[in-house]
Amino acid sequence: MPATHKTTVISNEQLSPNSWRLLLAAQALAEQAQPGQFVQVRVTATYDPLLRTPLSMHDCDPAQGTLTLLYQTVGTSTRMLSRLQAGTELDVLGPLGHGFVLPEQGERGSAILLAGGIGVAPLLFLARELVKKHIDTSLLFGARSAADLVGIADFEQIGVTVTCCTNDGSQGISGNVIDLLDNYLQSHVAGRVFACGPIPMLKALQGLAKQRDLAAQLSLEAYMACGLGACLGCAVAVPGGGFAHVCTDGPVFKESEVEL
Amino acid sequence: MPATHKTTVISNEQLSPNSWRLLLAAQALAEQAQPGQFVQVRVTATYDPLLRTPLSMHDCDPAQGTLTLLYQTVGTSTRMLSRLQAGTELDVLGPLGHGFVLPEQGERGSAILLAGGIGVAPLLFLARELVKKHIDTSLLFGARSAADLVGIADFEQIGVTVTCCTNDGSQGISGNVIDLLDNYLQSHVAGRVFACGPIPMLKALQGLAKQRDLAAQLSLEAYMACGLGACLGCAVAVPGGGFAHVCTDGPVFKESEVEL
Amino acid sequence: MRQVDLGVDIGSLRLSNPVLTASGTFGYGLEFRSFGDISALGGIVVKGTTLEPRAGNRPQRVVETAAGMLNSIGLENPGVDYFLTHYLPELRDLGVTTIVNMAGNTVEEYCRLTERLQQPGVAALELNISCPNVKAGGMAFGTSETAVYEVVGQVKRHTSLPLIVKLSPNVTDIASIAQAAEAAGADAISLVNTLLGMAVDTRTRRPILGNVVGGLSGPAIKPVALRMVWQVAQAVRVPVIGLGGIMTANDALEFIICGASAVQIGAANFIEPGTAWQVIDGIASYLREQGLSSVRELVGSLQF
Amino acid sequence: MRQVDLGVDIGSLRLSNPVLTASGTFGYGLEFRSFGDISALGGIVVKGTTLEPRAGNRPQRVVETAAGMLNSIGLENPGVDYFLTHYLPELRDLGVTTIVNMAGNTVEEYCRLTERLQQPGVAALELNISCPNVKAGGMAFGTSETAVYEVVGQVKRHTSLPLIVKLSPNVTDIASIAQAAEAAGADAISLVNTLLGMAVDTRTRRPILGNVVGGLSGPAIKPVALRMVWQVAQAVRVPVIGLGGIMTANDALEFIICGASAVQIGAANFIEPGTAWQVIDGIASYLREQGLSSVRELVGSLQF
Ligand SMILES: Cc1cc2nc3c(=O)[nH]c(=O)nc-3n(C[C@H](O)[C@H](O)[C@H](O)COP(=O)(O)OP(=O)(O)OC[C@H]3O[C@@H](n4cnc5c(N)ncnc54)[C@H](O)[C@@H]3O)c2cc1C
Ligand SMILES: Cc1cc2nc3c(=O)[nH]c(=O)nc-3n(C[C@H](O)[C@H](O)[C@H](O)COP(=O)(O)OP(=O)(O)OC[C@H]3O[C@@H](n4cnc5c(N)ncnc54)[C@H](O)[C@@H]3O)c2cc1C
Ligand SMILES: Cc1cc2nc3c(=O)[nH]c(=O)nc-3n(C[C@H](O)[C@H](O)[C@H](O)COP(=O)(O)O)c2cc1C
Ligand SMILES: Cc1cc2nc3c(=O)[nH]c(=O)nc-3n(C[C@H](O)[C@H](O)[C@H](O)COP(=O)(O)O)c2cc1C
Ligand code: FES
Ligand code: FES
Repeated sequence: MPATHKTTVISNEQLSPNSWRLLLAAQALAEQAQPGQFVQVRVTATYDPLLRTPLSMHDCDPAQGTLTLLYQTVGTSTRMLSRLQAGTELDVLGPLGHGFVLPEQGERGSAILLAGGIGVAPLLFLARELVKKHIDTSLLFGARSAADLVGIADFEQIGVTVTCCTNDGSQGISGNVIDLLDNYLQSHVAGRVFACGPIPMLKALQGLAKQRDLAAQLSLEAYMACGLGACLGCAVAVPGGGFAHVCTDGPVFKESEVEL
Repeated sequence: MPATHKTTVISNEQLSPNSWRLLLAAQALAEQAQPGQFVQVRVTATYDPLLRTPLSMHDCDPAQGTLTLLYQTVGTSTRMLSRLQAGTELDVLGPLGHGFVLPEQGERGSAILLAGGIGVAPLLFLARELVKKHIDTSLLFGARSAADLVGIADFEQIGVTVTCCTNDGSQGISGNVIDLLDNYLQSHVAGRVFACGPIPMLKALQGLAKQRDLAAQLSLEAYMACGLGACLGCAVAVPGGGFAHVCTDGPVFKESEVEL
Repeated sequence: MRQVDLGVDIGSLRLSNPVLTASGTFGYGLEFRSFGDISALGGIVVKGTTLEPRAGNRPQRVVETAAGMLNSIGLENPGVDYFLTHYLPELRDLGVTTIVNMAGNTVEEYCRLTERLQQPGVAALELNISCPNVKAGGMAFGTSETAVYEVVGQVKRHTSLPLIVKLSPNVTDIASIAQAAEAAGADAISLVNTLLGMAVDTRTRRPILGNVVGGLSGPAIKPVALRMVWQVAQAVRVPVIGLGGIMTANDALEFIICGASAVQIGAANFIEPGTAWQVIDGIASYLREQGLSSVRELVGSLQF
Repeated sequence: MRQVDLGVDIGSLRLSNPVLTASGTFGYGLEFRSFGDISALGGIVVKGTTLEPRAGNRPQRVVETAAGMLNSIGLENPGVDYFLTHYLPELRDLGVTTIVNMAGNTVEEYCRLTERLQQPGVAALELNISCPNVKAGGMAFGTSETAVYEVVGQVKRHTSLPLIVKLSPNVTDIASIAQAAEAAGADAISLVNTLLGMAVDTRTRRPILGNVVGGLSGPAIKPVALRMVWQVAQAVRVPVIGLGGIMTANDALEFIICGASAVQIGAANFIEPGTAWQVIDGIASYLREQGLSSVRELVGSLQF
C-alpha cells in the first residue's frame, strides 16, 4: 500500500557530472518494494518545486532497511535533490506502480536487460532478483558518453555480464543499444528482455521484438502529478485507442501493450 | 548606490529560541553602510518565498569587511535564513534607505536608544557610531521575556549603559519600555532618542515626545516588495494626508513626520 | 480536548465536516484509502462523469508551473454506467459521502446523466459547467448567465438531490453567473474550477500540453479563487463551497472566513495525499484556539 | 560572437530590443540606474499617471502569495504635470525610450491627459484601462467591448504618438476586447495587467490589504498571461506586448513565441533589479544558439 515515508539520507554520492546515487534509510519501503516500482519524492516542503519527483527504485536492501535511488540532474527538483546532505529527512511516497513480471519460481533461462542512459536505474534491483532466481542475466547498456555509463560495477558484482556502447564511442562499442541488442541476438538465444530508456529506444525495441518475436517488458516514463492513479495525467496510448496510465497500469508494460 | 552583492555566510548563530545572528563577508556593503539603513536578502533562488526579506544592518565592520544581521524567525523566509550554513552564498541587495541622522561633528550630549524586541537590531551599529562621536549612550531595552533580550553584551562592551524590562518580569524591571523611558527621564536629561520596535511602542513614544518635547527618530517597518522606491508598497501615512515610503523616505523618520 | 462542531449544511445535505475532495484530483476516493478513512471526510467529489466513456486528450496532459500545475486531461472517464456498477457500490458500502461531478456537451446530455444518477449512495450532484478542456461543450455554459440559467434549470427538473453548480473563474463577472445559477435553482455554488493557461517549450517552440491550453490549479491561483468566493458569497444566499489552491488548514480557513460553508482539496492531494484529513484536524484546532464552538460561526466572518 | 538583430516595431516606434519594464514596477527608471544603463532597455513604462496627483490606497498595500504578490497601490502618483517637469527632462537627457502609462476615471480625463502628454521625450502612450484598484474608474473600461472602443477611439483622436492599449485579464473573452481596441485605433495591445485577488489573515479575520482586494502578479500568473497573449496575437494584426510573471529570458521567449513582439518585466524587478538587462542578454543568446538572425523571426512562431 502506498504511504508517505519519512526517510533519512544516508549518503548522496555524485557518480558523474550529472548522475547521483542516493541511499536512504527507509525500512518499510525496502520491505515492500518490487523491482520496477517507483517512488514520488518531495524534494522540498515549499511550493517550488510543487509536484513530487518520480524516481525508480534502483536498489533495495530489506535486511539493512535501505532504498537506493539513481538519478540524473536535469532540472530544479533533481538539482535540489543532489544538494541533500546525509542526515536530512526526505519525504518519500511509495511504493508505486506495477513492476516487472518476474519468471515464475523454478523457471530457468536467460534475461537481457536493456538500458538507455539513466534508464539503467530500475534494472539493478531487477537484476538482483533475476540472479536470485538463477536466471542468466546480461546488461546491454547504451549511453551518450562514457561518463553516463554509471553503476556498472554493481551489476558485475552480482554476476551480470555487462556490454556497453556509447554514441560518441568513448567507451564500449560505438553506436546505440538497439544495434547492440541486434548484434547480441546473432550469437545468443532470445530470452526475456527488460528495457528502460528514452522513447525512441523503446520504440525501436518494439520493432525488433515484433521482428524477432521477443517477449519484452518496457519501463516507461511520463510526466506525472499524483503517481496514484488519481489525476489521469500520465496517459500513454494503447493499441486500439484510449490510454493506459503509467503510474498504476505501469510503469512496466509488455511491449505490445502500449503505442509509443 | 544600492546593488546586489554576492555575500558569503561566515557564521549563523542562534541566540535564543527565535533569534539568530548572521555574519556575512560583504566588503562593499560594509564600506558603504550607514546606521539605520537596511538590506533586502534573497533567501532562495526559487520562487518560494518570492520576495526579498528586509533586514536592518545590525553591525558593520569595514575593516573586516563584514556585515551582521540580527533576526527573528517569524515565517518562511526568516526560518529558511536560519538554516544557512557557513560558506553559503547569499544574495543581498543594499544598502537601502535613509538611516539615522547622527549628531554633527563635535556635538556633545547624550543619546537614548529605545528598543522593543527585535527592534534592537539597527541600534548596535548606531551605538557604535554615537560612541565614536563621544555621545553618552544608554540603551533602554524592553522585550516580552528574558530570552528576547538578545545582544546586550555587545552594547555593554562598547560602553553603552543597558537597562532592561520584560513584560513577564523574567529579567530587569517588569513592564514596558515606554514606562522605562518615562522613569529614566525623571533622573536624566532628555537627550536625543533613537527608537525601533513595534508600532504601539513607537506610537506611545510619539505621545511622550510631544509631552516632554523630545527629539526622537523612529525606525519603521512596513511590508515591502522592492525596497527601492519603485513599487510604492511600503506606504506610511504622513500628517496632513498622503503617504511617505518607508524604504526610501525612511526607514528612519523624525517622530513628527509620520502618523502611526 | 474540547469538542467542536464541524458539521455544515449544503442544501439538504449535512456534512460531518466542511472538507471535501475536488473532482479529478482524488480519483474515486478508493485510490486514497491507504492515507486515511475516506468516510471520515466531509465527502468526496468523484472525477467528472459523462454519459458515455471518454478517452481524454492526448499527452502531455500535465505540467508544473510556478506554484501550480496545468492539466488537460480532457474528462477521461469510464462513463456513468461504469461508475454506477464499479465504484458506487463500494463507496456506498464504505459509508462515503459521494458527490458526482457531471460533465456534458448539451443540456440534454446533462439531463439524461442527471436521471441516471438518481441512485442510492449518490449524496449530491455537482454540475461542472466550467471544464475548459472539451472544446465543444463545457466552456459555453459556464461563461454566459443565460446559458447557466438554462442548464441549471433543466437539470434541476430531473433531480431531487442537492444540486451544486461549479463555476469557471474565466469570467468577467463571477457574481452574476452565480446569481443566475441560484435563480435557476442551484442548492449550492462551488468555485473555482481551473484558470485557463498555457506553457511553451522554447526549445521545440511547441506547447507543452498536447491540447495546447489547460487548466491552472494549485497555490498559484488561491488569491483569485478567494476573491471570487468572497464576491459570490456576498451575492447569493445558497451555501458556497470554496476551492482553488488549498494546501493547508489555514488556506481552508481563509475561504471559510470569506463565506465558504465548505471547501474542496484539489491539487494538494497530489503533493500530500493526506491533506484532506490534515485540513479537518487543523480547522478543529483553530476553532479550539479561537474559542469557537462551531465552524458555522466562522463562515463569512470576515471583518472589512 | 555573432550579431543578432533585437529590434522590434511597436506601431511607428522602433525599439532597440523587445524588453520593456512594466508600469508601477520600475518607478521612473531612475531608481534602477545603479543596476544597468536604462537607455539600453527597449524602453520603460512609467508608473500609472493621472491628471491630478493621487495619494493611493491605505496600507497594507502589498503581500506575498504563492509565487506571486498582491498589490493595491491605488495609482499613487504625483500627477502628469509633476511627471513632465520632474522626470521627463532627465529621462529625455538620458536617451531613455519613455512610455507613459495613463490612468483615469472618465473618457474626458483620459483625453485631457493625452493632450498634456504630447511632449518631446514621450515615445508612446500606454492606456491603462485595466487597473483593478480604483473602484470608480479603470475596471469598467477594460471589461466591456463598447467601453474599450469608446475610450480608445477618443484618446486616439488626441494624439499622434503610438497608442498601446493595456488589457485586464479579468474578462471572459480577451480576444474580443483586444479586437475592440484595435478597431478603435490602438497601435498595439499590451497584456496582462494584474488578476484580481485577495488574501486574509485568519488570526484577525481581516483582509490583509487595506483595500480588501488587489492585483496578483508574478510567476504565478504566467500561464494565464501566456494563454491570453496567444489568443490575442491570433485575433489582432497590431503588435502585441506580453507580460505577466516574466522572471527569465526563457519566460520572455515563451511570450514572443506565442506572438508577442515585445515583453515587459514587472514584479521581477523587485526580486532581481537587473532582470530586464539579463532578459535582453538571454534572448540574444537564444537567438544565437538557435541560429536565428532576428528576434522578429521568433514572434508568433509557435508550432501547434
Ligand atoms: C516512473 C518514473 C520513474 C523515473 N525514474 C527515474 C530514475 O530512476 N532516475 C532518473 O534520473 N529519472 C527518473 N525519472 C525521470 C524523472 O522523474 C525526471 O527527470 C524528473 O522528474 C525531472 O524533474 P526536474 O525538476 O529535475 O526537471 P524539470 O526541469 O521539471 O524537467 C526536466 C525534464 O524532466 C521531465 N519531468 C519533469 N517533471 C516530471 C515528472 N513529475 N514526471 C515525469 N517527468 C518529469 C520534464 O518533462 C523535462 O523533460 C522517472 C520518471 C518516471 C515517470
Ligand atoms: C526596513 C526593515 C527592517 C527590518 N529589520 C529587521 C531586522 O533587523 N530583524 C528582524 O528580525 N526583522 C526585521 N524586519 C522585519 C522582517 O523583514 C520580517 O520579519 C520578515 O520579512 C518576515 O518574513 P518571513 O517570511 O519570515 O515571515 P512571513 O511569514 O512572511 O511574515 C511574518 C510577519 O512578517 C511580516 N513581513 C513579511 N514579509 C515582509 C516584508 N517583505 N516586509 C516587511 N514585513 C514583512 C508579515 O506581515 C508578518 O507579520 C525589518 C523590516 C523592515 C521593513
Ligand atoms: C488533474 C485535474 C483534473 C481535474 N478534473 C476535473 C473534473 O473532472 N471536473 C471538475 O469539475 N474539475 C476538475 N478539476 C478541477 C478541480 O476539481 C479544481 O476545481 C481545481 O483544480 C482547483 O482547485 P485546486 O487548485 O485545489 O486544485 C481537475 C483538476 C485537476 C488538477
Ligand atoms: C506594485 C505594482 C504596481 C503596479 N502599477 C501599475 C500601474 O500603475 N499601471 C499599470 O498599468 N499597471 C500596473 N501594475 C501592473 C504591472 O504593470 C503588470 O501588468 C503586472 O504586474 C503583471 O506583470 P508581472 O507579473 O510581471 O508583475 C502594477 C503592478 C505592481 C506589482
Ligand atoms: S500520475 Fe496521476 S494518474 Fe498517473
Ligand atoms: S518597498 Fe517598494 S517602494 Fe518601498
